Amino acid sequence: MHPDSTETLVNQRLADKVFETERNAVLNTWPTGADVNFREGVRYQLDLPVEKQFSAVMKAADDAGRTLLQPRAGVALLQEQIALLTDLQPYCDVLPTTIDAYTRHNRYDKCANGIARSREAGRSLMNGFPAVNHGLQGCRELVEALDKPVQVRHGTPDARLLAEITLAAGFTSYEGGGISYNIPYAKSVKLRDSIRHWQYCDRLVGRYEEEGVRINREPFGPLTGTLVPPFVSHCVMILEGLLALEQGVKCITLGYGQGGNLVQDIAAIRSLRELGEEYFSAAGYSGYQLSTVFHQWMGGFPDEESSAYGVICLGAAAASLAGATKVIVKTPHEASGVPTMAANRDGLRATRQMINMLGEQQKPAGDDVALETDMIKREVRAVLSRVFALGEGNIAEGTIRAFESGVMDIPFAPARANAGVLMPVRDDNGALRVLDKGNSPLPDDVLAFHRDRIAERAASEGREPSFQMVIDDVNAISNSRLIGRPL
Amino acid sequence: MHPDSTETLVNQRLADKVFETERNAVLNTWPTGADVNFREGVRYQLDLPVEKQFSAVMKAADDAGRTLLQPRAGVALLQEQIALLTDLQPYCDVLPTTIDAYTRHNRYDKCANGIARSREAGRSLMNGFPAVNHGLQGCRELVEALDKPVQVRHGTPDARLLAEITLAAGFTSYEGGGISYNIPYAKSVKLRDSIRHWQYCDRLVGRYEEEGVRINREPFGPLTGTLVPPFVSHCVMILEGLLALEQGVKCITLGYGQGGNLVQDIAAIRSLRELGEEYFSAAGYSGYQLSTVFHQWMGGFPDEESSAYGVICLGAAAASLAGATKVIVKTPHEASGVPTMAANRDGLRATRQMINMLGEQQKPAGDDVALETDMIKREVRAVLSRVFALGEGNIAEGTIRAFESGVMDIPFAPARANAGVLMPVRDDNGALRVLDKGNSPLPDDVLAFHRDRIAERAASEGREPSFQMVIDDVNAISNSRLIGRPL
Amino acid sequence: MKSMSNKHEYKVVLGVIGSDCHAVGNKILASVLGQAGIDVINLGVMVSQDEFIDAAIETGADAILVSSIYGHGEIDCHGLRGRCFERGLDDVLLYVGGNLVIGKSDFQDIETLFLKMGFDRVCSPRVDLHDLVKWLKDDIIEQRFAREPLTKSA
Amino acid sequence: MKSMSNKHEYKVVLGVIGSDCHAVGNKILASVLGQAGIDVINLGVMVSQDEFIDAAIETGADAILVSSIYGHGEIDCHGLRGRCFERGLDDVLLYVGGNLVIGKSDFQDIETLFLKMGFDRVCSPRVDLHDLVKWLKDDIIEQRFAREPLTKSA
Ligand code: B12
Ligand code: B12
Repeated sequence: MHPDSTETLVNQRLADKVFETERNAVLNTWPTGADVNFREGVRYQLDLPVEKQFSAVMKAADDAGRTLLQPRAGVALLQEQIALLTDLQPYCDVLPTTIDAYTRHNRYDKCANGIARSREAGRSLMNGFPAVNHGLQGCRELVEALDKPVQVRHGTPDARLLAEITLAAGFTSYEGGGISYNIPYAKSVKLRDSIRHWQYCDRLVGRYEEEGVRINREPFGPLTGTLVPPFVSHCVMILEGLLALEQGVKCITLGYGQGGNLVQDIAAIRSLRELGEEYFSAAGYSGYQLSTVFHQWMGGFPDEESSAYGVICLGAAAASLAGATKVIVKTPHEASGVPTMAANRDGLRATRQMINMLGEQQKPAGDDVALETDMIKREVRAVLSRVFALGEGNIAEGTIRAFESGVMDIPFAPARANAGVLMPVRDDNGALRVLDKGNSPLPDDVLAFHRDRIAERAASEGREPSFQMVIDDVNAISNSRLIGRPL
Repeated sequence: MHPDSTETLVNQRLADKVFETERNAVLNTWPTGADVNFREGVRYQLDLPVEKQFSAVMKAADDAGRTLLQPRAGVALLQEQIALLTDLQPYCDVLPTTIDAYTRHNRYDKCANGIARSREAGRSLMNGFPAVNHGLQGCRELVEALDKPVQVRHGTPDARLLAEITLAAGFTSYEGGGISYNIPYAKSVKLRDSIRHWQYCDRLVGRYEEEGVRINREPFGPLTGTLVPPFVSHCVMILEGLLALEQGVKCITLGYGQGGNLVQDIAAIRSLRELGEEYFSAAGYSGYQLSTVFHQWMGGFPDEESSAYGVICLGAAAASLAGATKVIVKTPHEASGVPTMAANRDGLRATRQMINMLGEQQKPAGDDVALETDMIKREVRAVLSRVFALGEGNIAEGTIRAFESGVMDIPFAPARANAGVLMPVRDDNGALRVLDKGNSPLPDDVLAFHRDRIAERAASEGREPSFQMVIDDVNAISNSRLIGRPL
Repeated sequence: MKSMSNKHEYKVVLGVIGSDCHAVGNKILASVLGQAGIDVINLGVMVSQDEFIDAAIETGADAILVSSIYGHGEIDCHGLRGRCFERGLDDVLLYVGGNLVIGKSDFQDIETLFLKMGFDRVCSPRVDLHDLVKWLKDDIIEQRFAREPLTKSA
Repeated sequence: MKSMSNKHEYKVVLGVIGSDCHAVGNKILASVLGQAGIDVINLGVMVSQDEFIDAAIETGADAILVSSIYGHGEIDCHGLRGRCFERGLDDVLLYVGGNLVIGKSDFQDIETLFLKMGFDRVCSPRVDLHDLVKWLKDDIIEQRFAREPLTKSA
């Protein structure tokens, strides 16, 4: 079933024959794969009412300048999952199904055990919904019980079987990508393999598109969720967007995880959309539908629920002021564990209040936002032009080589394929800057800008920037601060 | 005890003899007045450590550009009040003691009954702390049990006895004013009387000042808390500031209640401070200490606690981005009833998280903020110059005549002295505009600006502006919106 | 003396009891009830028990609508029904609404408390004002029936 | 074979168990323990029970520090102590920490659960890392005493 992991990857639409052969193998990796029939899946999708279609709902929001709300939610058992999403549905605009961590590593055997033990325990012992194990019928039962579009949210390097089952079952959006669902989520999966597997997923979505079914695709913007400078994730977003477009995907939502500095966060969402348009059209793609998603703070949360509301609401404010098409909502239980329905609903309600109150107000348009937007664009262009050069025009290979050489480098990522040298730190305003650029090819004047900003902070704290400063920043929001100042 | 309520009011320092005679009468209005001895009160105040002095703590915050947190809190019984404030103390920077509504109307007899019934019931049946009834010793016991400065927060048209007792007891800040504690809080108290009574309170503070004790004075900015356009409350703030300065007050905190539109709220705090400096120095005062306080949304709250957090956090954000010296914090119980300690603490924690995360970030400085700041200043100058003209240089009489003629007019106020014709409404961005100017002397081009903004909204809602639109705005935040759009 | 034929005539006294200054809800209630064709004698804020009763007697109102927002409702409303009887106001409807007690409480408990105190309806701040209008008109009609019943067969 | 004289030598195996990818806490733990003079064999994320045990046997570590952040801790840690015995690792210290179970739970319950499973210390995500260093060193010393006691009179 695995494509040969040493063969050169090309960024080209997978040939039908290759795809068909691979599909047979994929569907055979777990018994529930046998139920999938593409034609029948297309018919099922075509019958979904428009209000259950992710792409249509995203388009309407984007046209109206609205920001949609989406929670994360996944439990082990089907009936529990139906109950959970049914309860959350009134408080959000689009629904998730978050997949458990065993499925993410294709350990369907462990899932079977987890499901069994959850049944015994009478409560979910798993951190998500094992969709592959529940199979086509289980997933359809879920989709049919709900009134809003449902997306698969996971973190799976090889998500081919999961895609086949959930898309045939009526899910209308699929999160992830060959980089964003590998580097932050896996340890020893080759980038070559995960990119190739995601070409399959994208091609599957492309095939649905060709049959008139528009599936929304969302590369995972936040990566490790921990002090990721905007340009780092933006590069990943654009590469995954290009890889997806090539396979025939037509509806893409680019993501970004809140950094915490309002100006930088607004600039991040603006630059993300503009860079997306810039690179996608420069690569010759057109007729695609583009939108953005803003993730409320993805790093460590404060323990106290009331403090967590502060973090949630700042994220809601930033999403709204930035004009993101969608916001992914955290809960007051974030620091502790998978949230209950009530905690999830509470996060949504606080976010709704904030978005409703801010949504119709003027969007900030000061010089500081313009400066940060420009800075992010220059950083992204510098890195991506190196990636293109490394791949000699082949962005799939270029990406692999960029990670090998540290040209692309994601802070705090567990993957061996990642250099892990680039080190971010906050500046004196809390914006994310690069303390150690590792091997990323940022222009000298941009680096000087980062250095100066960090120096300002170092001066106001009376200490040298160091890894301790970075650790302090990692812990700061949990300790009810943004910047990890010494006490 | 009442100064003759028909005699002309002058804005002049009360003569010592007048003050002394009046004091004797005031202290005689309730038995606990007998315990007050000014000299001894001064000595007590002089012995307070600096960290219990409101003015010092405000100054330090203002110098450092920090925003201090303050809750509201008051219960019927002394030991309960001590316990409440002791518990809240770790979560805030400065403490309140909110006075009950009987005391606010000098109904100390009713307080006695309320205290007795609360003792029986074993829980507070009163909406605040009846400080006069608890007397000097009770109040001192409270002040001594705490480590932070304590302010009297109330809503009392005749707050002379309350001031005598609480200031002698070591409270170091006193909220209110002759306009702001009459028009929103009373029905038939003459403005002439309340202004005169507050001249007494201000003179008392001035006397402490002359003895080396700096008491902080805070006119009550939010007024009715309900859709009050910034210029309306700013005029009251500046007049009360001038009246206080004349009596020898040297430490003034001007207030403003959140309107909901971020740009307008930021502009409101900026213009408030700038206008304060402008008018106070133009009137020849100097050497005073000025700061600002931002009140989180003072109108109707949503019922759901999680939604209330959204409102609280937007207020926290606005306070911080506006650079207010202090923020008064609401609680998730706001819509329901006097909050428990836990609810109060939760509001503080959410606010703290937000303020800590935003406090060190860049302050917005876009053109939109500049435009609103300018607009508010022009509105205030137009109204105040009419007030000065009406008073022929005497702002006390000017104020009374301005209310009589509707030149000053506070929306939704219960006082008969208030015209109640001026009607605010939100524009299409949620900023507060004037729908019916009543008799307020706003310049034509300013009025045209308001009209145009309201017309934008009317167009986007496809209905004419009307009182129904105003009612919809009054209810909007409770219904999780900012603007009361038709559904 | 009101007659049954004149059934569109509804008259109520409205006000905020005690030392309570909350005026916003009062202004909105007055406007909504007025628009619904109810004749409102609005006493505004800070109304004593006797002021309510005086106005009701003077105008022959069908109902007294008491607001208490500031938390002293339990104390301020104490004995109002008894006082009505004392003053000879035997069959006036008594409604009460707002934030009736101190603190966040279960509304059921509050309702029980105030029903016991002799109120006919107890409303939370979340009450739908359309419902209120309907209840009020129904209750007034029913009250009149009780007072001057038509022939039983009707 | 470790000797008592060499009492500053502390050696621990560190890793995140199961299919768990949460790497941030692991990197911070490794850095803090290292700076505290503890020799850390860091296996990173996604470590199986046997990989922990292999590393402990290979390096003669005093303790195994297991993280579980993603919620499957209850399943993934099941039987670890037994497996240590099976593999002849009789007296290794077992620490576990992180977000050990699914959902927000009372930490006491979690502690009880994992102590029963044979762990020596169970830590919440809020654990102070200075405390951790202290406990770890004390426990290691004590463990060595238990294994090779000095003369009782010492
Ligand atoms: C960042 C993050 C991510 C990032 C991780 C990036 C990476 N590769 O590291 C991403 C986005 C990829 C991610 C993914 C997932 N996550 Co996550 N994630 C978080 C988050 C927000 C912060 C974690 C973090 O970095 N904290 C900062 C570090 C410094 O703290 P720490 O990890 O707690 O570690 C400290 C302590 O725990 C302690 N400690 C840790 N181990 C040990 C061991 C010992 C012996 C001792 C003494 C102490 C100790 O010391 C450490 C250093 O201070 C937490 C929630 C939170 N804490 O706010 C959720 C959280 C851990 N994630 C969670 C989940 C469920 C997932 C997913 C399954 C997705 C999902 N269903 O939501 C996937 C996991 C996939 C997988 N295979 O593992 C849940 C776990 C739920 C539970 N236990 O009930 C949490 C709690 C969120 C939630 N409330 O739902 N996540
Ligand atoms: C605005 C406001 C103020 C303004 C009032 C300005 C004015 N003059 O009107 C100011 C700032 C001056 C103020 C002062 C005080 N307030 Co105030 N205030 C509020 C606030 C935020 C909104 C009230 C409001 O206008 N709502 C909008 C209107 C439209 O709604 P409403 O008043 O609830 O009325 C509707 C319904 O209740 C219902 N209704 C009302 N009456 C009746 C009657 C009947 C028969 C029926 C059927 C229905 C009905 O219909 C109305 C229209 O829709 C509320 C909290 C909240 N609700 O969010 C606190 C609140 C009412 N205030 C409170 C208190 C305690 C005070 C003070 C004592 C100060 C203090 N200790 O905090 C003083 C009171 C002084 C005094 N003498 O009365 C408390 C009451 C506590 C309690 N019951 O346990 C509240 C709940 C805040 C809180 N959680 O602590 N307040």
